[in-house]
Amino acid sequence: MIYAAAALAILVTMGLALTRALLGPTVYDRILAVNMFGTKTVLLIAVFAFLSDRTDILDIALLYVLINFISVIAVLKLVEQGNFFTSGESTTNKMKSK
Amino acid sequence: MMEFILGHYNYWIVIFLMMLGFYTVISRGNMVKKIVGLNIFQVSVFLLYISIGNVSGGTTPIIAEGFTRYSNPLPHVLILTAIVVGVATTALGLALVVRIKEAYGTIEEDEIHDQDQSL
Amino acid sequence: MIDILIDIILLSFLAIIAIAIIRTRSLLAVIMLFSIFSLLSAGLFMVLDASDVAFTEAAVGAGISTVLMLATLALTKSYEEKPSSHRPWIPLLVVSVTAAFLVYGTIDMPPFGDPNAPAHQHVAPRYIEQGAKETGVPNLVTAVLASYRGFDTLGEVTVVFTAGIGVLLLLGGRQRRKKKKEKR
Amino acid sequence: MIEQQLSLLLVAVPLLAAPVASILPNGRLPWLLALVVSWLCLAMAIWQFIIVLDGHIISYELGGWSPPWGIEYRIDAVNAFVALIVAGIAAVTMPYALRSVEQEIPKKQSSLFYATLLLFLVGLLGIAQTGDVFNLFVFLEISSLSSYVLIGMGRQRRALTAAYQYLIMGTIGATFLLIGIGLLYAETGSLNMVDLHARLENALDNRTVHTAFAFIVIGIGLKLAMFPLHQWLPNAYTYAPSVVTVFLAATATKVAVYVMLRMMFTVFSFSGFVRGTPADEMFLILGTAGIIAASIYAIYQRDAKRLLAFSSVAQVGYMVLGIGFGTALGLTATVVHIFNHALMKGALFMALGAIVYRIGSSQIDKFDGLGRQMPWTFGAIFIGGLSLIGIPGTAGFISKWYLVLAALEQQSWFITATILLGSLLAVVYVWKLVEVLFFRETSKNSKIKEAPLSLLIPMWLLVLANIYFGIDTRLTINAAKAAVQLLGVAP
Amino acid sequence: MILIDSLSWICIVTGGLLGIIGGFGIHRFPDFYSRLHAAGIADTLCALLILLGLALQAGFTLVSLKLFLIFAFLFFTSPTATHALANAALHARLKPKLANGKKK
Amino acid sequence: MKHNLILRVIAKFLIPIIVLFALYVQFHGDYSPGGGFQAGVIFSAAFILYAIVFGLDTAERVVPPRVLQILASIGVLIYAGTGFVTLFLGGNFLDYNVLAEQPVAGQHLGILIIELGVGITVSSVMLLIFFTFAGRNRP
Repeated sequence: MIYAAAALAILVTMGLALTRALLGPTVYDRILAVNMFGTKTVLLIAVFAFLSDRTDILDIALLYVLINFISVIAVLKLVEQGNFFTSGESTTNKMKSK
Repeated sequence: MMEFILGHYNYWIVIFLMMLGFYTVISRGNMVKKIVGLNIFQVSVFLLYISIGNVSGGTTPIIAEGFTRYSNPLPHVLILTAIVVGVATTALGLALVVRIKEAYGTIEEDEIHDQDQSL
Repeated sequence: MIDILIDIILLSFLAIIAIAIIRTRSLLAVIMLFSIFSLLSAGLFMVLDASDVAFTEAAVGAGISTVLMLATLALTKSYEEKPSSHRPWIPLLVVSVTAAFLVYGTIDMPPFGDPNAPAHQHVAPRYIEQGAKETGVPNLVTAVLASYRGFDTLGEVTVVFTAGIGVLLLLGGRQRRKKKKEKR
Repeated sequence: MIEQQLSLLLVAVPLLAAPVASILPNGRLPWLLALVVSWLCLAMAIWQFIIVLDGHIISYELGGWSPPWGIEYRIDAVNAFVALIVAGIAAVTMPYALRSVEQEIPKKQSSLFYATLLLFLVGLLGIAQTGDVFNLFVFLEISSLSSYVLIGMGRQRRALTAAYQYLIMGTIGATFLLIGIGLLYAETGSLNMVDLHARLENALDNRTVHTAFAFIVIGIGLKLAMFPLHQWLPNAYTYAPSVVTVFLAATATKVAVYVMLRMMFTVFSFSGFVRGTPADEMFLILGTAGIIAASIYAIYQRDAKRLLAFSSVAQVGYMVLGIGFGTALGLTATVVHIFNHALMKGALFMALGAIVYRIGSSQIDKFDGLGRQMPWTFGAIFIGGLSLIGIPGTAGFISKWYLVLAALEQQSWFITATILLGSLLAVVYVWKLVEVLFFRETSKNSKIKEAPLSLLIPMWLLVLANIYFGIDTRLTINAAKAAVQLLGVAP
Repeated sequence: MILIDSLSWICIVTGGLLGIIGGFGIHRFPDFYSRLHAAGIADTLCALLILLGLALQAGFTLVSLKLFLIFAFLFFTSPTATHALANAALHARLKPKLANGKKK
Repeated sequence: MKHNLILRVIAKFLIPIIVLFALYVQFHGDYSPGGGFQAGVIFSAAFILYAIVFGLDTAERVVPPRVLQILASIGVLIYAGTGFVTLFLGGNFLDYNVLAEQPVAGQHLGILIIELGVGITVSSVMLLIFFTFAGRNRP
């Protein structure tokens, strides 16, 4: 029961984050919303693991955290430097915020 | 009737998703977006398979104590393979897009078409 | 019951995202939305009791595919999609016909989650009942993947390998910018 | 021991060779490996063909699991025949590849290129051998992915767009196939072809199965370049490197035709799902439309490779017609045409490859008088062209003859007329090539030598095969008849 | 037992509410930086509370270790991502919306 | 990324954990979700993170592309090779029963080996693809 309530709360939050991701307005808002959405998905999975009583699927939640982190970092790298090969010392900043 | 809808709504939404992806592929001119559309199309097909493999009241097919009903593992296996095939296709498609951009200076199909015609 | 609710809500999120992807012009936003789409579909896979698939989709769709698309964007420097001059109704027609066909096909399909569906009656019971005994692996997906249908997986690895050398062939060499004239 | 494992080794040996080839040092070593492997495959394919020719069926259980649970290789005369064609073309193409690839592909990519070529071979052989629909999908994707790469290796930049277009259409096709397989699985719970057939017998009225059928046909139709779905093919053939064009044109669509046959006759029962339904008419209409439209397109092409590519679309139309008849004669015609078309398109594209090797272009207006400077290459084009038209004494005649017989048997005068008209149109476009090559004046300052022997020998091997199988039809017709019986159509 | 149950109830409910509040936060706040703020704080705390609630249910097992790991990851990655994001935005000269309402 | 000290520290701390997690997924895939493919992707994700944060050149010094290419081949060879080993031991292709005295033990061993092959190929190919994409256009 409590898990169901938690799942619902998380779903509502996801919906809110999703609307922000759709509305923008800047690219950073979108990234922020995507990040938040990812975090909430992780929580949803953790809750669902308990809901369905299969706690071994918590591994997936663990994976989600990682992947989410990496994709957010990758987006930032692209937005900030416009390429994937620099180590970060030089800043070419090809793309301004939208 | 109600029972019929409850038993099939999942397929219908999945079909709707599939068609959104398919539409993106065939209606857009931007090559990256086409590949995104292709991915959506494929992921929706995966959802169709997994829906087929679902058993209500079942659980994920890892044998554990306290569970007797498991969902069908075969569609899961097929989809694992299909996901891999999908990412391989995506990688190749994107590689081609990069090369096309270098050769033509654009990734819009219309402009590429114009350039080829003017040759 | 809550399963069904989560299922429906996640599916509608997916539909919203897919529509947004069609309508968004900024490619960066499209790719980020796609990343969410993958992540969410992976969540849906999990709700539908396919944890291995969820695992893979999360790692591949949200991880690798997104990063590759971003890398492509960095290389092509095309951040905006130009409005298409195609007439939209031909694709729309094709899609509607396909959708109509599919919906027609679902009419005779066994209801969602029906344990008596033919798909669960013929081949699958052996995997579920004997799989762990015959292979010594409690994760049935791994058992089927690696043993019963091990050859498919060999094919799958070959596909990955093909993609690897394919990308190397297409992008591996140094760029030949100076020869642009020759290339026509 | 080898005899039992033969059907598997045919796929597994090139599969093992491909990763090895990719890490060999660049140069001739990977080519040598590919050559040896392709000849080994040919030997195994011949052996396998001899075993199954008398109606014997090889069933090989991969992983030791019995069929509906594991994957089965099920070899009958049809599979063995198709595998033989693929392996044979590969064995002839590999010697040809050496010089041609050295010229068209940068040396430092040669090992990867041959590895991809081997993977393409693996994919095609895997499709031909398997008896499991999902395994078929996987190997279809191996062959498709490698062909996208191979096409993209062409020297002109349009090769890239051609490859991209093929990638999109091919993937849509594969996804349609996947949907079809999924729906079939939902209705039957099985993936094994023979098992599916048994379980579909009493599902004739099932709407899901009808949809599955439609999706599978469209999916394969895309791979097959069936007439309205052929848009990827001309560009792909035109801009791919010469070797790739030869290989692709001679094998890829043939294997797709085989898959279509397999699906229509082994998985679905033809009499139940096709005969008397709109699908039946559809095949005939698309076949005739394909023959006429593609032949007319071919006439107006200015690029020789493109001309032949459209001719391929037309030839696919003949094969589709044969399927549409669904009679023993029609199927014989299709199966024989799979073989004969591989021979003639192989020879023709090899000859064009030799011209490209010498002059670096396949534009017809650059061919003026080339036939007199390269007499052997011209000879190959001439005889290959005759075979394409279907002149008696060439292989092409045999398949057209059977097709006409099949049409007459159905008393379908319209289709008979179409087949003849298609041949007439073929005369026009072949003549277009011959005229430019032989009867135009050579431009004065050009000194073009005959193509090197390593290109000529494989080319003429196929040309001679065209003549041989036009006179001695025992092998092809017997094989086709055995095949037709296995597909369950009463003779 | 009841104590632990009720504790985990409280944790999960508060966590869920915080999540929703954070969700509203990224809609109600006027500009990017304040949204970042809302998301950052509410998000981390919400995750902490929910995971804590779950861990209380699971007891002292491998499961709670995994939950702890998830939390650790979130705890490290979420602020890192947020930080990097703020950095990037600042770097791209995205101006905060100031009291006088001037936007870039 | 400029001013990214925090990112660097966190990445240094996270990457070993990710690799550890990948190994867990690889070898625990028989009992919980996961297996060679997933492990391979996670493993490559660790290196992708490394390359993004510390620069591609540094990452390529750690794992040169040529090595990756060889590893990719080795993975496929391990898988296909297992098939050939079972052939020589008298079974069918990929029939792991013959790998050990007991069929079940053989199955388990076979599954472990081929999952290893899958893991090696997938991780190296994914990394290779990323390096190739990221390194294009590098000055």
